[in-house]
Amino acid sequence: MSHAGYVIASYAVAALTVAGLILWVIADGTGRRRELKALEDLGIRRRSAGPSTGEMK
Amino acid sequence: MSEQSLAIRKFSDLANPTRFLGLAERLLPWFSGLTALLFAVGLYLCFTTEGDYQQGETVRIMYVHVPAAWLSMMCYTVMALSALGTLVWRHPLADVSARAAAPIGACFTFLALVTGSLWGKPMWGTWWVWDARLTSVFVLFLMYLGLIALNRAMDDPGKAAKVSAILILVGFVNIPIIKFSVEWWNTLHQPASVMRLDGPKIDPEFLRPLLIMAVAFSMLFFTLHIAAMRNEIWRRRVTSMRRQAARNVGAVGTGMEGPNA
Amino acid sequence: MISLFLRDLKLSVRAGGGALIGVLFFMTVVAVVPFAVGPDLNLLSRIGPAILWIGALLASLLGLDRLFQAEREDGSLDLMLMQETPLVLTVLVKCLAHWSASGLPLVIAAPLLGLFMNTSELAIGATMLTLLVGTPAITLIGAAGAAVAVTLPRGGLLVSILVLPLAIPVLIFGVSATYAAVEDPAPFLPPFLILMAITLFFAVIGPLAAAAALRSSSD
Amino acid sequence: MISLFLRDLKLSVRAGGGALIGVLFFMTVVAVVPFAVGPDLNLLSRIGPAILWIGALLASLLGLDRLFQAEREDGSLDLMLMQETPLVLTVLVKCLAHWSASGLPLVIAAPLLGLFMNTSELAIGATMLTLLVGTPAITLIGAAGAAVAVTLPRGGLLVSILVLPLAIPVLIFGVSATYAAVEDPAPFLPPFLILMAITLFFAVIGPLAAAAALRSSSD
Amino acid sequence: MPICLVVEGLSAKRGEDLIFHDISFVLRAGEALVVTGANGSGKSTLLRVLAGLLAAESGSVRIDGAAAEIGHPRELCHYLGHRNAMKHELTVAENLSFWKSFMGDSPGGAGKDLEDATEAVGLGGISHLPFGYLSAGQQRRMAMAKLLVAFRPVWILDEPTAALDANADRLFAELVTGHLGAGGIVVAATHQPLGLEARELRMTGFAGVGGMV
Amino acid sequence: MPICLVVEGLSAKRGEDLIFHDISFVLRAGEALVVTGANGSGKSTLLRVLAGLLAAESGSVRIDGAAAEIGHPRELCHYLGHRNAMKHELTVAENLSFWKSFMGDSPGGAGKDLEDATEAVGLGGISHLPFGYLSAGQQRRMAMAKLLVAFRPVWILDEPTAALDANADRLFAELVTGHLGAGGIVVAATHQPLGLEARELRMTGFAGVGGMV
Ligand code: HEM
Ligand SMILES: Nc1ncnc2c1ncn2[C@@H]1O[C@H](COP(=O)(O)OP(=O)(O)OP(=O)(O)O)[C@@H](O)[C@H]1O
Ligand SMILES: Nc1ncnc2c1ncn2[C@@H]1O[C@H](COP(=O)(O)OP(=O)(O)OP(=O)(O)O)[C@@H](O)[C@H]1O
Ligand SMILES: [Mg+2]
Ligand SMILES: [Mg+2]
Repeated sequence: MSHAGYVIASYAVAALTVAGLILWVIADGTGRRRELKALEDLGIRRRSAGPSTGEMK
Repeated sequence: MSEQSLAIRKFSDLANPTRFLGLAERLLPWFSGLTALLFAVGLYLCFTTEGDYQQGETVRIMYVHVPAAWLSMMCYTVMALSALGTLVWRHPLADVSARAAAPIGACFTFLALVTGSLWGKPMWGTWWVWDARLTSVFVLFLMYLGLIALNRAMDDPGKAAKVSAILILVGFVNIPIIKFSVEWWNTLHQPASVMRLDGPKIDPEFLRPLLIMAVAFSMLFFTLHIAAMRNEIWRRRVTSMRRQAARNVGAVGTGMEGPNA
Repeated sequence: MISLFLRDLKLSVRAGGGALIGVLFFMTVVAVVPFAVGPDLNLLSRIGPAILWIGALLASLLGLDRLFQAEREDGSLDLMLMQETPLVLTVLVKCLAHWSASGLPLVIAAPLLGLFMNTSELAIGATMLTLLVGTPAITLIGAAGAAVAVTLPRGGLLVSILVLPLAIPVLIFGVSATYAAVEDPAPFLPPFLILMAITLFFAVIGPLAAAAALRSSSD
Repeated sequence: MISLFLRDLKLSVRAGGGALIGVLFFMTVVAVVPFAVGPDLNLLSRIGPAILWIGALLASLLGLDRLFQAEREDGSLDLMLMQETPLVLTVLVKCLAHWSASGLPLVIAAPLLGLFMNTSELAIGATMLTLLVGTPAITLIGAAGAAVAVTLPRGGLLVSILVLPLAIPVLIFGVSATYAAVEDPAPFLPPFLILMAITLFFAVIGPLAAAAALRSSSD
Repeated sequence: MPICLVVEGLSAKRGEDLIFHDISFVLRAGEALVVTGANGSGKSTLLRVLAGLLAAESGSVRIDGAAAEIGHPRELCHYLGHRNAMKHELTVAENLSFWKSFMGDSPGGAGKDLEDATEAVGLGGISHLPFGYLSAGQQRRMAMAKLLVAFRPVWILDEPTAALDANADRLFAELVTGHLGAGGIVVAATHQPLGLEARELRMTGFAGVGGMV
Repeated sequence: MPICLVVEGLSAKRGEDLIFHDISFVLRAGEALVVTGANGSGKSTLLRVLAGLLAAESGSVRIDGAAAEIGHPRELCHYLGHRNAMKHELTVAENLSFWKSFMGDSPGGAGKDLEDATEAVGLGGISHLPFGYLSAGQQRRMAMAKLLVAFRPVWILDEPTAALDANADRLFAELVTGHLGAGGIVVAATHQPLGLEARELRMTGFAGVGGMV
C-alpha cells in the first residue's frame, strides 16, 4: 500500500498555502510602500508642528 | 511640553517602531535566505529517507503535518504573549505583533488540518472524527479566523487591540487542551512521541528530517511575522497620514477661521 | 430600572415582533430535520432534544446584535453611560428584558416542537426546564459579544461568532441534562446543577464584561 | 450597472470582511452540532447535508437585512429611486452582488465542512450543487423582505419573518434533492428541478416585489 | 429649448394629515426658488414630492421642454437631502465615479469630470481619501460635488448649507449661480439666507397653504 | 454652595492623533462657555471628553461644590449630542418619561414635568405623537425638552441649534438664560451665534501630533 496520492496532495497543499502566504505578505508590503510614497509625494508629513490648544477670549 | 507627555515620549522611544523597521530591513534578507536553505535540505531528506514498514509512504506526510501543527500552537503562544504585552505593558509593538501573527497562524493551522485529514483517510479510513485533538485544533482554526475578522471589522486599531487581546488570552486555554488531549482522552490520534519529558521515542531515521523541517517552518514563521509586522506598521502610518491629509486640506482650504473670529 | 425594563419590552413588542421571529426560526430549524433524517421516529426522538437545543441556541442569537447597537445609533447609549446607575445594572436589566421578549417565547414554544420530534413527555419537560435555565446564560454572555461588536457595521454575524464558542458548555450540559432525565442510569441533577452554575456565572461575568466593553468602546 | 455591481462587491469586501464573517459563522454553526448530538459519525453523516443547508440558510439570512437599509440610511436609496434605470434591474444587480460576496463563499466552503460531517463524496457534491442552485433563491426572496422592512426600525428581524416561510420550500427541496442523490430509490432530478424552478421563479418575483415595496415605502 | 418646471395645485399628506395644499408655481430656466418656513411647516415634504420620492395627494409636477422624452420628471432632477448618499468605506473618487456612471447625464448637458468637480467645491487633491476620513463640512461639500459630476437640469436641495461655515456658503452660492446661468433650475429649502437672488416660497405650515412672496 | 466646573490641562486623542492639548478653564455657576472653531477642529471631541464619554489623554475635569458626594463629574451633566437619544417607535411622552425616571434629578434641583417641558420648547400638546412623526426641527426641540425633565446643573450641548428655525433659536436662548439664572453652567459648541452672553473658547485645530507608529 503506497498511497502516493495522499502524500503528493499534502505536499502540494502545503506548497500552495505557503506560497500564497508569502505572496500575500510581499504584495501587502509593496502596496503599503507605494501608498506611503504617494502620500509623502503629496507633501504630508507624519509628525507635524505642535499640538493645538484652545484660546480663551 | 508637560511632564507627562515627555514621559510618554520617552517610554515610546523604547519601543520605537522606526527602530523596528530598521532592524527588520536588516534581518529580513538573512532570515529568508536561511529559511530557503533549511527547506532545501529538509525537503531533500523528506524524500530520500525510507518509508515506514507499517505506514508505508504516508509517513512522509508527517514531515509537513507535525511541524505545521507545532507552529500553529507556537504562533498562538506568540499572540498570547503579545496580548499580555498589550494589556500589561502597553507596548505599542505588541498589538502590531498579535495582529500580524493571526493570518500566519491561520495558515499553519489550516495546513495541519488538511495534512492531518489527508493522513487520516489512509490510516484511519476517514477524513475526520470529532475527537478531542481534532476538535480542539478546529476550534483553534476558528479562533484565528475570528480574530482576523474582528481586526478587519474594527478600523480603529487601538480599540481593536484591547478587545482582541482579551479574546486571545481567553482562547489560550485551548492550547493545553490541544497538547494534552491525546493523554486526557483516548483518541485515534497518536500520542506525543517527540516532545516528551523523557526524550523522543522515535526512530532517528524519521527524527532527522522531522526536526529539520520543524526548524525550517519556524524560520519561515519568524520571517513572515517580521515582514507582516513591518507591513502592519506601514499600514497604520498610511492611515494616520491620510487623516492628517484630510485635516490639512481643511486648514489650507476655506473655513480655517471660526465664525466669531 | 423598571422604566428601562418596560421601555425595552415595549420596544421589542412594537418594533416588529422580536419574539415571533425567534420562534419562527426555531420552528424552521426543527421542521427541516425530519426531512434530513427521514421519517425514522426512533432516531428523531433520540436526537430531538439536541435539535431543540441547537434551534434555541441559534434563535437566541438572532436579535442579540441590536441589543446595544440600536441604543448607540440614536445616542441613548451615551446618556446611559453617563448616569449614576452602575452600568452593569443597566446591562443586566436590558438582558432581562431581551430574554423576556425573545428567550421566554422559545421556552414556551419548545413543547409543541418537541411533539413534532416525537419526543416523550418526560423529555419534553426536561427540555423545557433546561431551556428555561439555560437560555438566559446565552443572552447574558451574548450581551458581552454585542457590547464588543457595538461599533461594527456588520455586528450581527460577528456577535454570533464570538458568542457561539462560549455557548458550547451551555449546550453540552443542557443536552446532557435532558438526556439524563430520560435515560435511567445517568443522574439528572449533576449536569442540571452545572447548567445552573454556568448561568449564574454568566450572569456575573456577562454584564461585567459588557459594561467594560461599552465603556472602552465609547468614542 | 456594472459600476453598481462592482461598488457593492467592493463594499462587502472592505466593510469588515463580509464574506469571511459569513463563512466563519457557517463553520461555527456546523462545529457546534457535534457537541449537541454527540460525535457519532453515522448519525452525523446522516444529518450532515441538512445541517449544512440550515447553516447556509442562516448565514445568508443574517446579512440580508442591510441590503437596502444601508443604502437608505445614507440617502443613496433616494437617488436610486429617481433614476431612469428600472428599479427592478437595480435590485437584481444588488442581489447578484450580494450573492457573489456572501452566498458563493458558502458554496465553496461547503465541501470542507461536509468532510467534517463525514459526508460521503457523492453527498458533498450533491450538497454543493443544490446550494449553488438554491442559495440565490434565498437572496432573491430575501431582497423582497429586506425591501419591505427597509423603513422599519428593527428590519433585521422582520425580514426573516417575511422571508423564512418562503425560504422553507427552498430548504426542503434542497435537502431532499441532496438525499435523493445519495439514497438510491429516490430520484435526484425531480426535487432538483423543482429547486431550480423555485430559484427562477424567485428571480422574477423577488426583484419585482422588492422594487414595488421600495417605491411605496419611500417617505 | 429652455426647460420649465411647472407645479400645479400640489398638495401632500404625511400620515393622515394634509401638510400643504394647492401649491402652484412655474420656474423657468435660470430661476431659483427658496422655500422657507418654521420647523415642521412642510419644506422637506414639498421637496420630496417634487423629487418624486413621495406621492402627491393631488396636483402635478411637470417639466416642459425637455430635450428628449422622459418617463418621469424626477429623472431630470438632482436631490440633495439631509444625508449625503456617499459610502464611508469607499474613497471620495470611488463614490463620485460610481454616481457619475450610475446616474449618467441627462440630455442637454454633460457632467464635469471628478477632478474639476472636487476643485469646484474647494477640495481638489484629496479625492483619494476614504469618505469617512473627512469632517462633517468636507463631507457635505463632496456631496455637492455630486451635483456637478452628473448633469441634471433641476437641482432640489434640502438645507444644503447646514454644517457649512461662511466661506463654504459663498462657494455654494457661486455653484448655484453658475448652474442658473447655464439654464438650470434650483429649488432649495433653508433656514439661513443663501446669499443668492431667488423667489421665495413661505410655507405657513400645519395644514396652512403656502404663499408665494 | 454654588458649583464650579474646573478643567485643567486637558488633552485628548482621536485614533492616533492628538486633537487638542493643554486646555484649562474654570466656569462658575451662572457662566456659559461657547466653543467655536472650524470643522474638524475638535469641538465635539472636547465636549465628549467633558461629558466623560471619551477618555482624556491627560488633564482632569472636576466639579467643585456639588451638593452631595458624586462618583464622577459626568453624573452632574446633561449631554445633547448630534443625535437625539429618542426612540422613533415610542411616543414623545413615553420617551421623555423614560428619561425622566431613568436619569432622576441631581441633588439641588428638580426637573419640570412633561407638559411644562414640551410647553417650554414651544410644542405643547403633541407629546402623544410617535417621535418618528416629527420633522427634523421638531425632533431637535423635543430633545431639548429632555434637558428640562431631569435636573442637571451642567449642560453640555453640541450644535444645539442645528436644524432650528429663527424662532426656535430665540426660544433656546431663553432656555439657556433661564438655566444660567438658576445657577447652572452651560458649555455649547456651535457654528452660528447663539444669541447669548458667554465666554468663548476657540479651537485652533488641525495641528495634530502624529502619535506612535
Ligand atoms: C485532521 C486531523 C489531525 C489533526 C488536526 C492533527 C493535529 C496534530 C497536532 C496539533 C499535533 C501536535 C501535537 C503535539 O505537539 O503534541 C499532531 C502531531 C502528530 N500527529 Fe496529528 N493531527 C491529525 C491527524 C493525524 C493523523 C491521521 C496521524 C497519523 C496517523 C497523525 C500523526 C501525528 C503524529 C505522528 C504527530 C507527532 C506527535 C509527536 O511526536 O509529538 N495526525 N497532530
Ligand atoms: N415620516 C413621517 N411620518 C408622518 N409624519 C411626518 C413624517 N415626517 C414628517 N412628518 C410631519 O410632516 C410635517 C412636515 O414635516 P417636514 O419634515 O416637511 O417639515 P420641515 O418644514 O422640513 O421642517 P424642518 O424645518 O424641521 O426640517 C411635520 O409636521 C411632521 O410632523
Ligand atoms: N470617531 C473618530 N475616529 C477618529 N477620528 C475622529 C473621529 N471623530 C472625529 N475624528 C477626527 O477628530 C477631529 C476632530 O473632530 P471633531 O468631531 O471633534 O470636530 P468638530 O470641531 O466637532 O467639527 P464639526 O464642526 O465638523 O462638528 C477631526 O479631524 C476628525 O477627523
Ligand atoms: Mg426638513
Ligand atoms: Mg462636531
